[in-house]
Amino acid sequence: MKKKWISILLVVVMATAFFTGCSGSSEPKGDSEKGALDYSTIKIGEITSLVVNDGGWCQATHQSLLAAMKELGIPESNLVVIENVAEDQTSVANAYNALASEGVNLIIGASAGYATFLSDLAASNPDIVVAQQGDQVPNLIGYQIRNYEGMFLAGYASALMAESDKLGFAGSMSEASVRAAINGYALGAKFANPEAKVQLVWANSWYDVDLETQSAKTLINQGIKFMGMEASSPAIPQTCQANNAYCIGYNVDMHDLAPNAVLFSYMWNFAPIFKDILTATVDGTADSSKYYYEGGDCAQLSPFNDAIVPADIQEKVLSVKAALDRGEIQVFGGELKDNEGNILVADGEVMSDEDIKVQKFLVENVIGSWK
Amino acid sequence: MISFITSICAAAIVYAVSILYAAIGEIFSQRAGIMNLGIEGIMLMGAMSGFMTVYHTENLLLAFLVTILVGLLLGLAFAFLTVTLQADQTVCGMAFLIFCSGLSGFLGKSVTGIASAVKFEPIPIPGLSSIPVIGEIFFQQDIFVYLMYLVIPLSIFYIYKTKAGLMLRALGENPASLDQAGINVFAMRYGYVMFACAMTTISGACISLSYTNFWNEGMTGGKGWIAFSLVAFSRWNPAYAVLGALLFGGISILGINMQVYLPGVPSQFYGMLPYAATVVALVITTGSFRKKHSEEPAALCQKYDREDR
Amino acid sequence: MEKTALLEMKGITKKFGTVLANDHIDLQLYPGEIHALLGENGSGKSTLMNILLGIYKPNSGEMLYKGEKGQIKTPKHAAALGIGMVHQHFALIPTLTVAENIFLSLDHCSFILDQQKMENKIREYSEQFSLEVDPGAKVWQLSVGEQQRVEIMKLLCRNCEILVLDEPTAVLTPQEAGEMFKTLRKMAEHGKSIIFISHKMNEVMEHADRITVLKNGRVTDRMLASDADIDRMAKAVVGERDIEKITIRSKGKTGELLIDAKDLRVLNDKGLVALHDISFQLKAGEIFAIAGVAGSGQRELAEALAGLRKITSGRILMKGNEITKTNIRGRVSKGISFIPEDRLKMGLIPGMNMKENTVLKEFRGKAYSRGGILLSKAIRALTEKHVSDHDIKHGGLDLPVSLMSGGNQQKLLIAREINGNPELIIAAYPVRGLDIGATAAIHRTLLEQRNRGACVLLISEELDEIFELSDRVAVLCGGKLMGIRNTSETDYEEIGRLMSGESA
Amino acid sequence: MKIGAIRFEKKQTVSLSRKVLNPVIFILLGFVLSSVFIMANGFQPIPVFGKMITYSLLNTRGLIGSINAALPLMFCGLSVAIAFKMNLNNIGAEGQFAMGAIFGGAFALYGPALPAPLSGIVMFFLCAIGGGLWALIAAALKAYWNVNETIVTLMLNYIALLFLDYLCYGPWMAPKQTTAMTVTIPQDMYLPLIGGTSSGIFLAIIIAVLLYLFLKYTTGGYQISVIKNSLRTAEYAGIPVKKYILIVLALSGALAGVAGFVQVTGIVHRVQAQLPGGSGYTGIVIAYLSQCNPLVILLVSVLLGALQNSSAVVQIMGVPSQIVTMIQGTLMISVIAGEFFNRYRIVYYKADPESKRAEQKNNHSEQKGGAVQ
Repeated sequence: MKKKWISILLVVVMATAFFTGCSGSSEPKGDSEKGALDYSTIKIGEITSLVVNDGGWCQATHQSLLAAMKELGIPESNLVVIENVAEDQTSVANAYNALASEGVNLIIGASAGYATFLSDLAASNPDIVVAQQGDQVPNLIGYQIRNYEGMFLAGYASALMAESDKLGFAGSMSEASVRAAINGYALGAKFANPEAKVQLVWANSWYDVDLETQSAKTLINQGIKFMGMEASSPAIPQTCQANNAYCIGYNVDMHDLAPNAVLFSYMWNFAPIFKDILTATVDGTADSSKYYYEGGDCAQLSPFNDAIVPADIQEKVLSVKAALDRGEIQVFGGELKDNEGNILVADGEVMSDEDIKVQKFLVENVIGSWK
Repeated sequence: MISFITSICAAAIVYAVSILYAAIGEIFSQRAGIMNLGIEGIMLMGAMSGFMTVYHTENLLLAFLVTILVGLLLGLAFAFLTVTLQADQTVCGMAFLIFCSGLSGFLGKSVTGIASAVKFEPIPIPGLSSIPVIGEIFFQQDIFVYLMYLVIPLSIFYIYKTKAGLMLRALGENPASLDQAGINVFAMRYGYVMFACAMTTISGACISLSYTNFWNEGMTGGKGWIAFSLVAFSRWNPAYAVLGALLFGGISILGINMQVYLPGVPSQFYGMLPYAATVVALVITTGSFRKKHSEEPAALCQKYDREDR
Repeated sequence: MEKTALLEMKGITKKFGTVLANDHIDLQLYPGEIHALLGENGSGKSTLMNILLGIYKPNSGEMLYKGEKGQIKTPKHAAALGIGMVHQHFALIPTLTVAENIFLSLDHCSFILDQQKMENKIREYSEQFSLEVDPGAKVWQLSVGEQQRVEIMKLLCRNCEILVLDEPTAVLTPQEAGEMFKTLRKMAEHGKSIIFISHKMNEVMEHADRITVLKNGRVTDRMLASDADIDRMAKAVVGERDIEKITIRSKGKTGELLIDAKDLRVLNDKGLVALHDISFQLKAGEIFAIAGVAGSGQRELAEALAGLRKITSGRILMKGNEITKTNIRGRVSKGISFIPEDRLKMGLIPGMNMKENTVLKEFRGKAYSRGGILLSKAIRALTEKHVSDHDIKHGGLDLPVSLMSGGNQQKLLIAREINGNPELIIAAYPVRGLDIGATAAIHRTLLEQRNRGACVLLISEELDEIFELSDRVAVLCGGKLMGIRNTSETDYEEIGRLMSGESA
Repeated sequence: MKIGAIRFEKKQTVSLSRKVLNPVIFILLGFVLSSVFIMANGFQPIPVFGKMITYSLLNTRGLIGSINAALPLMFCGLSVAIAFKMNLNNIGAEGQFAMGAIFGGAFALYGPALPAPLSGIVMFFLCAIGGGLWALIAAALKAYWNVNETIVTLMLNYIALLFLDYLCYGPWMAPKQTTAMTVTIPQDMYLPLIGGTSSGIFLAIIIAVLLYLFLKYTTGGYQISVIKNSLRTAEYAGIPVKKYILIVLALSGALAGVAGFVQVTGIVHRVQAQLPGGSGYTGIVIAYLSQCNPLVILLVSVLLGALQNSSAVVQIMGVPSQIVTMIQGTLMISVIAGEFFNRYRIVYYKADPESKRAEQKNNHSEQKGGAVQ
């Protein structure tokens, strides 16, 4: 009996020592660093919903941020990343508070779902600049990329290459930015071939290897050879490759995942935006009402897959891109109808950015429903 | 239309195979009286370890073996907790689920989001694969599918026609009587739990070595839970597990196709179909309005403690 | 008869904690003999056999088997040596077939099961020892007697030389028991040695060759069956102690009609008819016994009366009021109480404490709960009352009842069931597995209840108990009511005939 | 069971102090084991744990965060626990949570405007009803056809979450918004914050205490306990088992639905896709770790909430995010393994194997329970 109690006591003593020993060692960082900010002292916090090398959205954000920092000479060690932060208030608040207590100057919320929560938190602490992907909400610098410009080119290229009029699109979840990608792709296809139709299939998941595989298979079974995608796993390109179909990668350059199927990829390039935000933060000129809605270089395309895409098509795509950049082509320009027969934009007019951002429609030549 | 059906069938087979390894393994484990709720986590460990090996060595066979080894080790740990320490099987399963999903993410961090150079590719079987329809459905698959063609009859034969299978069935019904007969009940349970975990990791490897050549945290996306549900659904008979897996796979694939053929219904409702079908099928096959002797192993989830005898 | 012993156990001693279960026991077994181990429950018979089977290890003592010294380490080891046992609770797997169960017990059989070969082997033994079993039947479909045959068959298929049977006749009719002993004799003639455990002196005298009597873990007597007589055995079994003679047998006045059961038809768990349209009447102030072999429908009858089992057709009237469809709670409130046969699986909740077990039937009553809240003081008081009234020994009111001895558990159960003076007490095998002291106390309680004016429906498989206690006896066989007799006007032989299904 | 000179013997009773002390010891042991993983990653475990604890428990803001994170966990834990009190495995708290939020949300967003306290009360009950009804599907299948409730509740999770997705991405989605959320609920339905802490905590405490009292002191709790311990005895005693299956599973679902209520009115103030965020599954863990004691559930929820919340702060130190999940799993495994030592005592063999210690043992065999006589 005694032995038992002695052993228990021992464990308790050890454990107490273990924890008292550690509580002394973690004092909050002094705030001597405050004051003048420069590129060597700025501390940046990044909050992502998955891991930063997820092969998709988070990776694109992270790489863009690293590129911007490198350009400005900010050491990589100044960046603190918190991964796997769920899109709910408690998780976001917790990540924010942890970063705040670490003394960061800028927080980048890399998922649209953080917006409303970060907005409240940012109001309580104006010292920290918060930039947030997605909608424009109070107290946050908002940023978003006109992905439909890149996807317009994707659809254009697909339609040029496809022999049939029917193209496909594998979507993840019906969210505005996803719909923008779909509509961009469809309008691009129509630009190349007025008869082009885009069959849409939803996976109803942001990341599901199975469902994405099945989406691609379903499209291929429809006789579709070329498809666009808005998905994060490599399942769709790989399914295309296995079934002699082709697709346009999304988020990051997906060439290596399926070298025989990916024509090129649409890539998010936040680097110019981040560069601007970082500069403003260091200068002290950051304005929380600022909103970036960028196309052009931000809606980047990866290099073409020369083995598949003929040179003439490459040229055509590049020339359309130039026209887009110059504003000669308006993706959401009139006359524009949705696939339920409503006129969205009258002839000669252009849809407002507000409407583009929250778009709740699918354009005329998309087969499918957004609801 | 024919090509549509064959393609759905072929896809349903691929889907079914990826959960059947885990489900058949779990049938053995539950027949031995041990329930493992942590299948999802163990599958992730399988997917991660297999991919990790293939990424670094480009040797698929080695990856397959490493996957099995990882499964055996996890099984050993699970058996130690549930058989030797007689811990509650439900909590243990949950703990394994959490621990393994964390561990797989942690260990696999360095290879997340990168493709490996090789993966298991479909191997059309000469001759058989050119049979119309059937060839396309059954014989243009990869090694995991062909292996499953062996696993199904072997597991049924083992359970119902061999001495060891007989002992396994008795083990789940009444471990005390086996113990009295001088059979090492604990060793048997260790064996079957380890076997089940190895099968579960193979299911994981299906996803990272054959479905794709890619690893990402949580990439099994709930397949482990489906495999778990399949076990009771199958009434602990691998043959019914096969039917259940094909049904679930078929319906979920059909659900996506329905978006094309029957548009207008919000796609989430098609997503619900396989789960609703599972409930309905479960009610039909196991509901007690069918007067039948219950197939559930009587000792399932019961701690076996010699001193309680 | 100068043969060398096949097995010799010398000075076997086994302690459980402070209790000496076996105290220097010697036992010899010769080839081809039937050896009876006689003794009461708790006298150490089963412990000795479990040592022989390698389940327990003795603290001291040695064993010689075929002249070789050595300890039997495990049941497997015992099996390899050719020693096998039929336990009182069969170790069969109900979902498997007979053949599969036998396969399971074999150490050496091919990996792939040869069903045909096994069935042939079973048939061969069936004929040789007149031991009828259907190899293809599932065990859960078999009667208890058939299951016992499967157990014996298992030992034969394993080529056992020593067969140990623990209380083999407890579940059999006299006729079935006779058949079984014939089988045992045939096996002995083929050179097998048989040990059977029993507490019934008659059968021991009749069927054994030699008898060893155990009491409190010691051998008190050894004799050849031919030398045995009841007095000698009785003295060895119970010692010099006086067995309390039950004196309050005197019959009270005949009571009024309490229960009138008409054409009851009840199904068993397998959905088969367990009671074939039986009718009987119970009167207040009598003990009405139900005799019959285990599985003749007693359980279904008790459960049907208690309201636990649906009555398919027929009616039950209580004092003229229909209660056929009344649920359990309704019947409890009308004064029907039930002491079930399986006290730890049905009557009591082993994992809960005494207070919680005490209040099981009455917690809804005003005295023990108010507005859904349990009155713990009243419950404690009731428990304490039971403890003092029935002399229940316990380690504490807050400890689980699984820690109490069987006798005290049963006393608690009975105390609960007779609390509130019920009019009908259904007592199923109320003294099964209890020692003499507890048995006497419980018998006394039942008689007191009768004398108070309650009707006791006593279900028992011990004819001694029935003849000692009951006023009337009904015999069930295969779910049919074979007849009702006044106990004073019948004898063992008639009841035995009825139990085996012979009409009077 | 024997390993060398050590033998494990079964204990018949466990003292209260041991019951309390045992998990504490093994939680500490779990931390020691977890430090292996931390060291494997090149970090010193002591500062990491120190930071985790100081950040999430030992300062006000952290503690508030931990309590807020723990709120839905508490209700889910209670939900799982009450079902398990009757041996029912409800792994569907996740879906019942979602359904509760959907029912309550429908009222808050589209229902008639009611004066302030009343609207909150109505919403509370609607959330409970939503969760309860969802659980009732599994309950009815279990009670009447004996269909395995584990699988049914699990499948219903997927269906409920997809339905929530459908609403939040579709008809309920806020206009001018791109994320899968509804508009905020009317401000007068917000649960007030008290010093940053959601007042839902009081609701949790009240419900936990009520549940504790219910299980311990009422006839209902008593009957549930009888059913858990022995189904046959319950039937024998005339306890309506089927009715209790329906009631208890519905109550279990209702509690998970209330988790939806506190999350929507106290924290998020809107309905969003993936609202439960795994709380239902964590609830299983909490219920079992707390041995289904409602009061302990509150405490364990806060600890798990703190653990989840410390995920961020250890990442700042550079420790990978998955480590927190692993610590959680390690702690659970450690506590589960520790349970063994509640049931068994270790005996060190000396010369005489069945010496003094063995004599204390209450034993099996014929003499079973002989110790009391």
